[in-house]
Amino acid sequence: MSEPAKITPEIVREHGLSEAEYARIKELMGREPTFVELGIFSVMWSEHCSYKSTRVHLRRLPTKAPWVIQGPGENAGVIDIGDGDAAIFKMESHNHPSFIEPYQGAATGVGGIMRDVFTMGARPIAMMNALRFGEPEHPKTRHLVEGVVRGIGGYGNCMGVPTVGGEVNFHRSYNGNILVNAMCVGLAKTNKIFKSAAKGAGNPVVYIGSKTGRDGIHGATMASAEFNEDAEEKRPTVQVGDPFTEKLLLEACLELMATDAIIAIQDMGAAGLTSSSAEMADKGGSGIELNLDHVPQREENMTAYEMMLSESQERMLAVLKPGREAEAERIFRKWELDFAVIGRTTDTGRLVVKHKGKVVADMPVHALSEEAPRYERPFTRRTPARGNPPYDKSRPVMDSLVKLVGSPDLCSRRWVWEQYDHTVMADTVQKPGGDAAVVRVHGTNKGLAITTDVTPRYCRADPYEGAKQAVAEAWRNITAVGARPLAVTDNLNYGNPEKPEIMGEIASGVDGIAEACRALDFPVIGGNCSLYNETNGEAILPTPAIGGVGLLKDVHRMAKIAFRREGDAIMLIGEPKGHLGQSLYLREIEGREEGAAPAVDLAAEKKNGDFVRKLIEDGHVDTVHDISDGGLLVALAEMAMAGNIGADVGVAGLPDAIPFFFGEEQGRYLIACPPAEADRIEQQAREANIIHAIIGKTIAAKVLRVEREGEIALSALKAAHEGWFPDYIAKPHAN
Amino acid sequence: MKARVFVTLKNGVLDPQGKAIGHALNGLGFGQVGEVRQGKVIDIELNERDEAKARASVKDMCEKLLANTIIEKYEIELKG
Amino acid sequence: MKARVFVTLKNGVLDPQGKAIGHALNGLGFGQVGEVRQGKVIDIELNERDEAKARASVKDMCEKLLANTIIEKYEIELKG
Amino acid sequence: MKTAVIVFPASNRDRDAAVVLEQVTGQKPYMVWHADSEVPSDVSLIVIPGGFSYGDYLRCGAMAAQSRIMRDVKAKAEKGVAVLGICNGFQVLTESGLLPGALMRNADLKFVSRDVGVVVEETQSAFTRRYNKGERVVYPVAHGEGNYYADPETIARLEGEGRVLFRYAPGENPNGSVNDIAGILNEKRNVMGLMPHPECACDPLLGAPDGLPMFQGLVEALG
Ligand SMILES: Nc1ncnc2c1ncn2[C@@H]1O[C@H](COP(=O)(O)OP(=O)(O)O)[C@@H](O)[C@H]1O
Ligand SMILES: [Mg+2]
Repeated sequence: MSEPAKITPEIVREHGLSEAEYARIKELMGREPTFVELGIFSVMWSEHCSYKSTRVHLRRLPTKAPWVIQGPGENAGVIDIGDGDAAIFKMESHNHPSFIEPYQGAATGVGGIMRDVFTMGARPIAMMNALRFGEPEHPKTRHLVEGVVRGIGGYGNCMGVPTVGGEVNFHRSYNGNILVNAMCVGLAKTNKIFKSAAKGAGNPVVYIGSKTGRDGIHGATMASAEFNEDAEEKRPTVQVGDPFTEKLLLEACLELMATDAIIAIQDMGAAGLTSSSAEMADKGGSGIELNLDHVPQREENMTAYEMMLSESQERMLAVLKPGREAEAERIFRKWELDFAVIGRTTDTGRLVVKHKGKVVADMPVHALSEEAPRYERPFTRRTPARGNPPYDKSRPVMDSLVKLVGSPDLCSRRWVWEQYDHTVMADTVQKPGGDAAVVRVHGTNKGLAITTDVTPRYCRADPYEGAKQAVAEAWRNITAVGARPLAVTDNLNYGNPEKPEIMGEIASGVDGIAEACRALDFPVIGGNCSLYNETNGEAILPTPAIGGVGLLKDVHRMAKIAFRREGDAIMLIGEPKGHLGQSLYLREIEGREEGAAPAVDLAAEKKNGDFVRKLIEDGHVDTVHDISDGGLLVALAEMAMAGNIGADVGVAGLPDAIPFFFGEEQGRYLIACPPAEADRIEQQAREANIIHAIIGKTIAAKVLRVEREGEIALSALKAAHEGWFPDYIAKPHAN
Repeated sequence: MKARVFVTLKNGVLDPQGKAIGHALNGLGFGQVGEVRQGKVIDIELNERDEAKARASVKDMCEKLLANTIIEKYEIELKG
Repeated sequence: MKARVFVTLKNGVLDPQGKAIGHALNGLGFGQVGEVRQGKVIDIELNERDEAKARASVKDMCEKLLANTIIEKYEIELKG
Repeated sequence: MKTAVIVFPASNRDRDAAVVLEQVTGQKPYMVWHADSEVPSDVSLIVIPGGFSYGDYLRCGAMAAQSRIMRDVKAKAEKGVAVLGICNGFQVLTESGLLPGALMRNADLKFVSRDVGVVVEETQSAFTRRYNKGERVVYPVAHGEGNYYADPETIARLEGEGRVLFRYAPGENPNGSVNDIAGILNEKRNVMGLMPHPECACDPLLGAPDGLPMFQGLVEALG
């Protein structure tokens, strides 16, 4: 790349900076920036790095609890899970790269989030992935699904970290803009957590991992720019992931972390060397001086601009205690990784970059961080959709059930998770397919329950209530296995924030998350914003994905969704209200996306959940499933299919079967237990004022029987449920 | 007619496989080995006599399926 | 000197990948496509001027590492 | 009884193997680094664990087979030390010539992670002595290249000499391997390779502990 002699308005625009922003840069610098400096500003001031549109809103999220060790602000959040153990986790998007090159985009997304977690000293123990694709019939969708899933598996499997769950949705709003959100959960000791503050002057700054190439230069800016049809024509350099090197990097970093040589460490993610060095200096209140001549380079004649902006993967930056370089180098050489001292910390508060004997950048660190733009963008809150839409009462319930369990958003995701190694590390005590995955804390009886949730169609109908629902569902899924929900990481995927209605979705989404997290004592300890998810001016459904983590005290007292015994009583916990608005029933059976999103009564949510959790903890119940997408009958069918045990249900005097069985009102669970337990539980429920009802029992026949509606063989249900995904993929297709 | 298609990573795109192979060859004592790049070769039997037509349709196959032109490039060889 | 090594499955060894590609090409409307086989191409930069020596050492690399001769065969091309 | 687990760069079920070995022998196995030249001489069982040695680049197990430690593993196997290769370890054993045949890409070209039914075909070995002939066990598999292939003569020999120790249960072959072969033995009957993961089926919390008899049997036979 040749460097322009003069910075023209054209060049400024290409860097995604507005005129006003450029004027501010000149003011902060007291002069025209150099080309390298402009590049550095452009990535540091991008939406992706600076959160310029969302920062003022994110402040409203509750981030504290006695068990929170580290909230938002570091590479990942940290919670205390007792006995000196800490869980470290974070979720992040790789949406745009995955649309352009699904395999590598998704793979490097996985690699990036793992680095965020192990850079803090944690060994990753579980991965999740929340995926949204366009409508199945769209010519690109199948290819994207295959590529993304292969990419996630290709990277995660090699790393030896089990991928234990996630979400897959299809909706036309993602036709030109898929979402790939990956979450990583790791384990560390509370007294061995590493941070990124480069404190002190004169300490060596070391570069570790892979060599730097011209990968994904300006990736961070790309992630913040709206897509056009011709985005593919621009052919941005997509990064290629190298999971083998990442695995070595992981082991080498953990080995170095076992010493006390590290002052600060930070992965090189988006905007690579630039953001890692600037952020470390900023947090440490120090300065950093880099000499790019020492940066390990994969390609010849790389310019300073390219090196500072490269997004080559599998790299880390660390600040060591002086004199510990040789010890660190020995470890990295053993793992056959590059290691180089490329600079030192200073007390000047400046980021100084030298290349070939010349100073190519010299800028105040605070100009890149605190001085980065922060916008209070205008927003308008949309009036939520209202009403509980009418429906055709004559449709046969059992036929609708088969259709629903075989529909794209409700069918089994086995085709997906069987491509992910979910058993490696031999601690996955609850595999994909349940409400939350559970991974045992190695060598203990504790478990971490992990889930990701959001129902974007609710968020479209009502950005506020939908966001509340996402948190509530994550909390409920963790509760349903018997764990105590502890904290969340969010991934806010929205459209262009410069449009007031989109900014309104974001503001309402944050409010909804904040309210639910506060009410459920479920603080946000990290997150990620992905904005500008639009194609040709059409935004995606608002998609604030919530990744939740909870603690299971004893993995031997854990509930699963599968029916375990014949003759168990089946009990509904929570109030049936028959809410069909925005339900999958309405969409898949009636072909309409209408009505109000289900309201979330956070008090009832908490009360019901606490009640169910106690039953599991006390060993009264081992079979639980929350009721979400598809409603009660779908949940029941899932329990029957998972256990291959039939059920017979019926409710006396039911006026409207369809809304009862398919309504998606919140805060509800199905539990199954021996009849003697059921009596006791009913007693307790009455005392605690929990709305509940015994609706049937499990039976020997391998059928699902519904009074007055008929019955269906489990094999027929399973054929529909398990069939959709493989059939869809097997259809002949073009790119 | 037979077509042989080479699909390789574009220059500058990281090739982790090639890197690892090069490293392994050095480790096996092949000191003279420099950079190594790995790609795919796809041999296609074509029911087509006309060379120009064959080339055009193989090119089309590359663009549509065989190569991901965002990171890969391709070469086509025709024989017989 | 540069070596290009082709590693392909022996005749008679099933190549599901080639088959899948052929199938996909047919599905895309390339009716003239017959059998498809997929293999690897490995490009090696060699610090070696003597062609005979180069060939001998690349052959050695193939036998030791690059090909699994139970299922694969290889061809070597040298240039410049 | 002393055991060792070989650790290659990007091995990833090394810990899983070590946990089980410690459980059945009462002592931690030696974790032997690929660049080392020797496995300690008091070892009676060497486990080559699952994972993606060297990223599984080029071919699974190919680079690991050329590593320094494998020279000693071969020498020890020659002397009769038991060697168990699981998944990637199986691939390393075929690539290094300790076992015949090759492991190719799964027939459906996808990585597969699921529980599979496996039939114990032969109990005349240190690896399977604790099982009953014909017993169906369940082990998880997790691999992209487990499709066992060998020429017909080799297959005939393996079958004829009772060296096919494990076969996927009818209808459960996850990778297209010849004769549903899941695990085989060498001629001297001290080296075994299999694709499924018995080491990840030793804890009742993870499913039926069907893998435990393999390790208990080994301790009984070699300890
Ligand atoms: N992308 C994915 N990767 C792995 N597992 C997935 C994925 N998508 C869904 N799953 C799993 O499938 C099951 C059903 O998913 P979902 O219907 O979203 O659950 P819930 O409604 O309880 O949140 C869960 O166990 C989930 O973890
Ligand atoms: Mg659930």
